[in-house]
Amino acid sequence: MVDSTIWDIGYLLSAALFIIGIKRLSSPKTAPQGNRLGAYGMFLAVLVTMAKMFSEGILGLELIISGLIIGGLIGIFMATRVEMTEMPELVALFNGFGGAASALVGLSEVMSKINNSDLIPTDNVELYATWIAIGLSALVGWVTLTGSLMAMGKLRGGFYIPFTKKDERGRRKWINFPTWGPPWLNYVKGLILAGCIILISLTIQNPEDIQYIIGLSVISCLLGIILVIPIGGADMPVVVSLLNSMSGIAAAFTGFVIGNNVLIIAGSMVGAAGLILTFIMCKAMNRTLTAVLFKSFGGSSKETVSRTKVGSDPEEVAMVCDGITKCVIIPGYGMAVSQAQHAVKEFADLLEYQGVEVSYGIHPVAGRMPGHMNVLLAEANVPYEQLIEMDDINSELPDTDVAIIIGANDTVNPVARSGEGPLGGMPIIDADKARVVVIIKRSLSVGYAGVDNDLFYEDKTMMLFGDGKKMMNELNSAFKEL
Amino acid sequence: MVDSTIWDIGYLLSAALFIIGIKRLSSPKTAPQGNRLGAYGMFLAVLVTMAKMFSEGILGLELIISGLIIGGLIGIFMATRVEMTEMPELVALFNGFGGAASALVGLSEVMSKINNSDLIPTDNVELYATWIAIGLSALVGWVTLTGSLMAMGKLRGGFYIPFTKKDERGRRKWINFPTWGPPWLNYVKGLILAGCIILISLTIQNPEDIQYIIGLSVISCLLGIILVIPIGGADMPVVVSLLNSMSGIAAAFTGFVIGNNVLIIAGSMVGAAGLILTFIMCKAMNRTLTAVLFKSFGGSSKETVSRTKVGSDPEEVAMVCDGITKCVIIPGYGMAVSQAQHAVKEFADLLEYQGVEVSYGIHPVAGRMPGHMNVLLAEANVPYEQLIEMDDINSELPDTDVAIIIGANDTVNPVARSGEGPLGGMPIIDADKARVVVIIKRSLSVGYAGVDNDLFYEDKTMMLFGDGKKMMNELNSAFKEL
Amino acid sequence: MSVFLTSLIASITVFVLAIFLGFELISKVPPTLHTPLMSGANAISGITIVGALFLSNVQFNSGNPGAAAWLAFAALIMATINVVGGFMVTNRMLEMIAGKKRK
Amino acid sequence: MSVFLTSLIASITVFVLAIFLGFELISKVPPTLHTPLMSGANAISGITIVGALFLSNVQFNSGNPGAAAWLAFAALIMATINVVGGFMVTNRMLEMIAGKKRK
Ligand SMILES: NC(=O)c1ccc[n+]([C@@H]2O[C@H](COP(=O)([O-])OP(=O)(O)OC[C@H]3O[C@@H](n4cnc5c(N)ncnc54)[C@H](OP(=O)(O)O)[C@@H]3O)[C@@H](O)[C@H]2O)c1
Ligand SMILES: NC(=O)c1ccc[n+]([C@@H]2O[C@H](COP(=O)([O-])OP(=O)(O)OC[C@H]3O[C@@H](n4cnc5c(N)ncnc54)[C@H](OP(=O)(O)O)[C@@H]3O)[C@@H](O)[C@H]2O)c1
Repeated sequence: MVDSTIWDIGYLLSAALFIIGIKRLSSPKTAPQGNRLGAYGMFLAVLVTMAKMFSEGILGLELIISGLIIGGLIGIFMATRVEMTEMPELVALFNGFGGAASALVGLSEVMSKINNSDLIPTDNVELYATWIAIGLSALVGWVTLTGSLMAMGKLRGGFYIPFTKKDERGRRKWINFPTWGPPWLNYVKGLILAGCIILISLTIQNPEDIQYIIGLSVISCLLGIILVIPIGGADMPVVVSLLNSMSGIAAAFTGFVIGNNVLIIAGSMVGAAGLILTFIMCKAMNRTLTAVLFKSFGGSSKETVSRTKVGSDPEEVAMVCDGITKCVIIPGYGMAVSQAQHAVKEFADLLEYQGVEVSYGIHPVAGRMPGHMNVLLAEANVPYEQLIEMDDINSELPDTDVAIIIGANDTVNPVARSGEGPLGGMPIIDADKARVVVIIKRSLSVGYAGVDNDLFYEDKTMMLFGDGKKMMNELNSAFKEL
Repeated sequence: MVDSTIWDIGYLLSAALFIIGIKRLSSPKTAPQGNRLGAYGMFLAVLVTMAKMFSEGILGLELIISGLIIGGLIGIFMATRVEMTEMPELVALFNGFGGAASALVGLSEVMSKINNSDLIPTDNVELYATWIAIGLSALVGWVTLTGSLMAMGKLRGGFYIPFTKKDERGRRKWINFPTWGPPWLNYVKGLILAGCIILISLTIQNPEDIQYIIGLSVISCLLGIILVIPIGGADMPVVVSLLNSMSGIAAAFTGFVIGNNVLIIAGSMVGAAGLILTFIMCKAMNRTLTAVLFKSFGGSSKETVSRTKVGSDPEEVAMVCDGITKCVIIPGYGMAVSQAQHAVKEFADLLEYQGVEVSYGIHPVAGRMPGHMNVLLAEANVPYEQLIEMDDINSELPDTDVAIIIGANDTVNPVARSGEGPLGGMPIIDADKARVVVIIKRSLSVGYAGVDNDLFYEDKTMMLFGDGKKMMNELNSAFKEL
Repeated sequence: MSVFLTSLIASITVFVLAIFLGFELISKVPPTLHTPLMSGANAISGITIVGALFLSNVQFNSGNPGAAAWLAFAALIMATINVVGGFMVTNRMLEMIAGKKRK
Repeated sequence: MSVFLTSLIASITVFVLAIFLGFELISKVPPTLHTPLMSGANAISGITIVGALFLSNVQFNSGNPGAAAWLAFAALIMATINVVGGFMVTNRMLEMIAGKKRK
């Protein structure tokens, strides 16, 4: 008697751990603890499940253990091998797996019910409820899988085609991930969604027939692809967050299917929290969710650059920086790619040693994932207080002698103020308000959103062309030699 | 079939209304809507219950309807008749009723089970769970009742003894509500609590015996009294909030007794939210909850005032206020008692007409209930922006020409800064930083906490002795005649 | 028995979730709203009226209404006062704060 | 049947409460934490691992493990990757942000 409820208490405890875990994850100081609490909760849930299975008699133990080990090893391998810059892709991939797992559980449940037709509920309410839950978990789960895979590809920007000829630097052929979305695609999305709903109702009318649920799975996969393909890579973090919310919902529906509360609690909580996070992220990028989902943006049509600008050299820049009182460093994606953060920190130390006031202007969407710059600069031991958020740094920039932009582009592009084009309306860091602007990047070419940048051509702007880390190191030596 | 679940869906809906209602109640703009949502939720819950009872066959309909009508009429009568200043007392009283109702429901359930011994569960788990829930709902419910009644008496300050001889102003004999708490009382509380637990376990061992549950009720009532008697009246809002939290918990336990989810949800939610609110209020009064509960404070030993101070007259004050640039008005309990808010507003208008910058300094615990001053001043149409919170007004006071204190005392008493005595450590409004201080009150006597106030005797202080409203009106006429 | 336990666990689950929810719902409340919030929450805790209704009905149905029935009846009246009076007085306070309606 | 309905309603109650709770839990998140929070929440949504475990067991128990069993097995592997990888990668991100551990 007690046996059968002790499990439920265990599950309740693990749900509580999830709740506290998510709560803690949303505040800087407690976040690591929050993550750990979540992991404990999950461990507890798995433990309870195993114990329950043992008590009920388990047969496929070897297979189950091997499944856990295989999955665990793959997870550990992926999580430890990934580069910092590739983490968002990895999160998208994991998320897709989660969605697929939920869908597969539903599918497997249906198949076993069909094999053993006694299990198909004869009562209408139960049939409806169970089959609707199965259908929804399949729909949401498969959309999550293909959507997440698409998002991963877009975050990566493209991929090397295997087995093609290597070029002189040993790389295979690279193709960009497509972004394609004519306006009529939105109708197609609506049609497929309607098709899904029809298929779900068909599964209910023919509960013994597996083909409808397979059809549902196929078109749900298609829906995931079509939903994400028109969305520009710059919006991917938002999309991944939304898909994360969906994978939670899929898990909750699976909970209804197998009648387990911990799935329902954890799943629907993640679903709701993920949705809120999606809105928070949209706000940080100054976009609305509908605009992200239904209007394509970014990365689609790159402008060609026709104007030219003469570059400066490190010595010149070092001289300009000599004897100033206030310097703001504005990092962007280029700093991440070239891993220049340590060199940047060294440069800041040199300036500070001279008594210059140095701070960093952090745009909320600089880089390729939220918080990208903070993570990198923290890695280079930059004190937290020097990382200033956009709004605060903007009020300081008019008094700034030199603004050094390293590998940033869209986030300082004045064209955003005009309110038009792909960047229109995005808040930017007002680097152009500083007395002198130094921009370190390899060329005059465009950034993520593919828009030319007038700031490069202004008189007060000095371009320092080259790889971010290399140029920062040269700048440091030049500065020391002064 | 559907019948039996439609009710549950109704209850779920009403629980959702409660959730949204509480959420909205905590923010100024949405608060009225939040209250309405809560009321709709309650209406729905009652409606569903009645419908369910009808469908199951109802017998005592006349009695039930008359119970609802009697209770409703009493509630309406009390809620509409009460003076603004008496609202906290009324809330305490309602709260006590809520707690008592929960306890009575549990008691009634036990008695019916004892009358019909088939209903006493034979299964141990069920017996334990049900009887523990009944015991706890009785304990918490009765403590809530007597504790709330005590809190009500303390908020009122005391009461007229009926049938005593009337004095010349037609009032009967008034006695102060006692505050009494030697340190050993804390041990008594512990002992009674232990007794309650023992009695609960006895009820489980003798489920047919009513006397234990009655004993539990009696000593729970005693516990409520002993818990509140040592606490000073100034801390009553915190106590009422805590008791409110407890009445929620009592309702939740009752939900376990009768097996109804909406009671569990609404009750435990109110319990938790009430506890958080209690902490928020403690923080606003700069007290810890343990200090409030286990160390008596305020109103216990009044100091006798021996010093004297010559009063000013309205003409003198009006002259001082003429031609200044900045005036801060600091209202307190005396303004509420004398209903002087309209006269204060008129005075502020006169000053503003002359170009004086007027603002109001609102101490979080000025008056006798949280937000007391805001409510009164809003009633007198004072614009919301002129009501400045303590911390903000304190940075303005050093530049203030005249601070007018009307009926406030503890909240401007500089002795609080010393960190000792009943007021020790309470943050105050720094009225003594203003160039001139005008204090309007009837005498030099003490305020709520019973502490003498050095501010009265400072050279820059002008005392205007008299009833708040009367003096403000005289000040207004004097000002007009200038 | 097992049914009772299952429903008990379900109730405890709901209880725990609602407690977490209650803690989260309220984060920052301006002092002006302390009293109305307290009063509104108090009115909601009058939900025990549902229990009082049920018991009144059960007890009066049981043939000879004894003490148990009258206790339930008393509970009903008290709970109703709490609910009706609570929401009304909260409403009055809020109207005053919002300054929409004056005496 | 009635038992199913009762438990369905109980599940829906839990569902609704958890959704409200999820909405309340997250109010303000600094941009630095967007990615770790997303990643941590994602790992938690891998709770479907519990379902995968059950079904694997049921299916393999059923005598001849067919397609259904292997689907469950695939679900188990995927969910485990999601869970283990998700918590680990979140941990790595947070350690970097906290700056405690460097490469
Ligand atoms: N943070 C997020 O959540 C997120 C996620 C996805 C997308 N986005 C989008 O990404 C953009 C971020 O703006 P951003 O200003 O940080 O970056 P950006 O606009 O993408 O510009 C990055 C610049 O760095 C330069 N660069 C690349 N590699 C470099 C290297 N090795 N050394 C030096 N420079 C290098 C590139 O110019 P060269 O080629 O001339 O060197 C490029 O113009 C925004 O449009 C944002 O919406 C943000
Ligand atoms: N806000 C809350 O939640 C709350 C609740 C309960 C208790 N408290 C406590 O109450 C106190 C509030 O401080 P406070 O500064 O507002 O008030 P106070 O310290 O209690 O002082 C009020 C003063 O008003 C004067 N007064 C009384 N009737 C008057 C009338 N008709 N006309 C003019 N003056 C009159 C009294 O002096 P005379 O007798 O000389 O006129 C008294 O000294 C604090 O100690 C606080 O902790 C607050």
